[in-house]
Amino acid sequence: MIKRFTLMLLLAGLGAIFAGLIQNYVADEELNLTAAYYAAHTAEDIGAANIVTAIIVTYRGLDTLGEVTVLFLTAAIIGLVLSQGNRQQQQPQRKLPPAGELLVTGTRLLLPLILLFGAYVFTHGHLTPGGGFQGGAIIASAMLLLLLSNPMKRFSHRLITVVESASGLAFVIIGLLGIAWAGGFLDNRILPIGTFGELFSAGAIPIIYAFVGLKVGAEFSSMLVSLSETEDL
Amino acid sequence: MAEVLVTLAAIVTCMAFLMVLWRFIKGPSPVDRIIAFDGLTIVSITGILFAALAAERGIYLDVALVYALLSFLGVIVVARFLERGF
Amino acid sequence: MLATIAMTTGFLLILIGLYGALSNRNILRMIVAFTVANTGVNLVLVAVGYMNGRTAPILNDAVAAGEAISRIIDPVPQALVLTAIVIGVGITALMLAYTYKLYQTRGSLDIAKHTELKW
Amino acid sequence: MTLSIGMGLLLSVAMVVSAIMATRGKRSLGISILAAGLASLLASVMFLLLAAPDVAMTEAAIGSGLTTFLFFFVLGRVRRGEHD
Amino acid sequence: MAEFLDILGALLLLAGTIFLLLGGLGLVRMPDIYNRIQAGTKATTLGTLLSLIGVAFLHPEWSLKLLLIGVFLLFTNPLSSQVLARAAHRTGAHKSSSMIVDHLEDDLGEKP
Repeated sequence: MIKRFTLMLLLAGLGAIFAGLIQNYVADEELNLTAAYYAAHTAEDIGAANIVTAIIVTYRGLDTLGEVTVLFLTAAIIGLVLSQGNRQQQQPQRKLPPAGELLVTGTRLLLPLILLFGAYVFTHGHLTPGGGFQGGAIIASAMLLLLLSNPMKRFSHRLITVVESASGLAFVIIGLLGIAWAGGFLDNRILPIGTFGELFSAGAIPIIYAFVGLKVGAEFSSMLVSLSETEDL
Repeated sequence: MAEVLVTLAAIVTCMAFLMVLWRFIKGPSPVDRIIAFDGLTIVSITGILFAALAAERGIYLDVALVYALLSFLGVIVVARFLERGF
Repeated sequence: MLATIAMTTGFLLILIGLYGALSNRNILRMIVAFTVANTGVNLVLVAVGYMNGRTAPILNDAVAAGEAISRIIDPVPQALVLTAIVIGVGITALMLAYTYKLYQTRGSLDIAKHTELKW
Repeated sequence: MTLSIGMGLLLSVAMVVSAIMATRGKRSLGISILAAGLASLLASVMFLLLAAPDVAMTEAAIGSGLTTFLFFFVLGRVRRGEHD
Repeated sequence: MAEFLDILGALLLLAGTIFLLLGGLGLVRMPDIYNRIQAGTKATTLGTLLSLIGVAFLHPEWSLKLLLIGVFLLFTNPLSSQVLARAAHRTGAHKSSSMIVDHLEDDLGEKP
């Protein structure tokens, strides 16, 4: 009872602070200095139509590297936590209700479509909304669909690990090439910027985002796989 | 003329959204709620169309593409959970 | 106006999520409440970057590169939230993995049953 | 302009309702998870109204399948341990 | 001519949203789970397709993406509703009195 009362008091205090914040909020009329710099210079410096992509990949590329590292650590810890109880005891296979024929056939039809759409999203990240993170999530969704249509499906851990490591390595190497050939780490001008608004433009952004997409997709897939391979209770 | 009709269509969509939301809140059985969830995602696609029309930006439709291709996954997850499929 | 609505919704979601996380005793319910609060935080951050009458920070036929300063909204919060969502999924997956492990070793998800760390 | 404000109000109400459904302790856990997923899907449309298509796409791609599956998977394992 | 196309597109959009409304009404009013699945997926799919065509009339330069959205909807929507109906059948929702014919049970050959 006293606990519930304290909780209510805490939430009421937070609510009062939030109400004050909303009351005093005045929307900006002009862009602030950083945003104005990005808005004015992205098109000629980076060559990317999508300014958010330019910020994530180039202006704040180091943050993206850190984020991908955090995701990698998360996937690794999940694999570690869940594999400890995974002794080699062969239980009799659980009897699962099989997926319907429509789901199996539909998976066969939709899987290439979803993978293709994921590839479209992360290669067009500099032109349309989307990019590596979204594309990676879409590719992991394809894996999820495969897992749903056949729960006993086992993926190759080695393949996922190889894709993840190779794309992470390529991401860092491209970043280091930026130090050698252009202005700094993850500078996209190691390739010609090209015509604004075309697919092969914006320097190295499509390549970097493709590697980020593959890495994120492999990380989410490894999370799904290590969860789904846990022993039954 | 066309603007008036589009506004009317948006109002009708909002009413449909409210109805499906009512079924989501009320629905006696879990299957009812999942049907309402599916219906809400489909109505949301039309909502995205209206957002794109209001902002006059064709690129907003990419989000509708993701919705159309991936929103059925949630329904399939819950359905397979209900029949104890994983 | 739209920014105020979205901000209010975000703050309400944060409050509801905190209430759910602090008042429930089932660990899975607490994680669900955390994801709700996470959505609320993202909503507030995006709403701060919104400006009335402006459009998305993507340059194409509709927004030429020259007039971008007066037409687009602040892109920096969007880049922040984009990464925050992906990290949020990672954190949720990590919490769920620990929950599964806890259930496997202890056989219960009620936090009142786990009293070793209490003092 | 009024169109997007009206849609924003409607989405706001729906999100608050589904968040309350997600955190109330009386309903079954599956319904809570479904309601949380609904809140995240509606938040994606709200992001689009706030002129953030990148964020909306991320939320739609992640909130629809992946999060729901993670929750339901753990819930299924827990449920099977309890009833069988 | 352009004005005529605009009005035609807006009318198609309105018709599509009316189908959405009817789907929502069916979802509220139908007595049985299977009827609700019918109303909640068939009518809304038709309504969304009609409104996609309407928007294509309003903005012809978006046609390709709208066509893709329609194709994806046609692929995914029946799939999800079929899996859902199957799950509803397996969890025993078919015990309502209004159901007379049950072919799935005949095919499976099992008593619930």
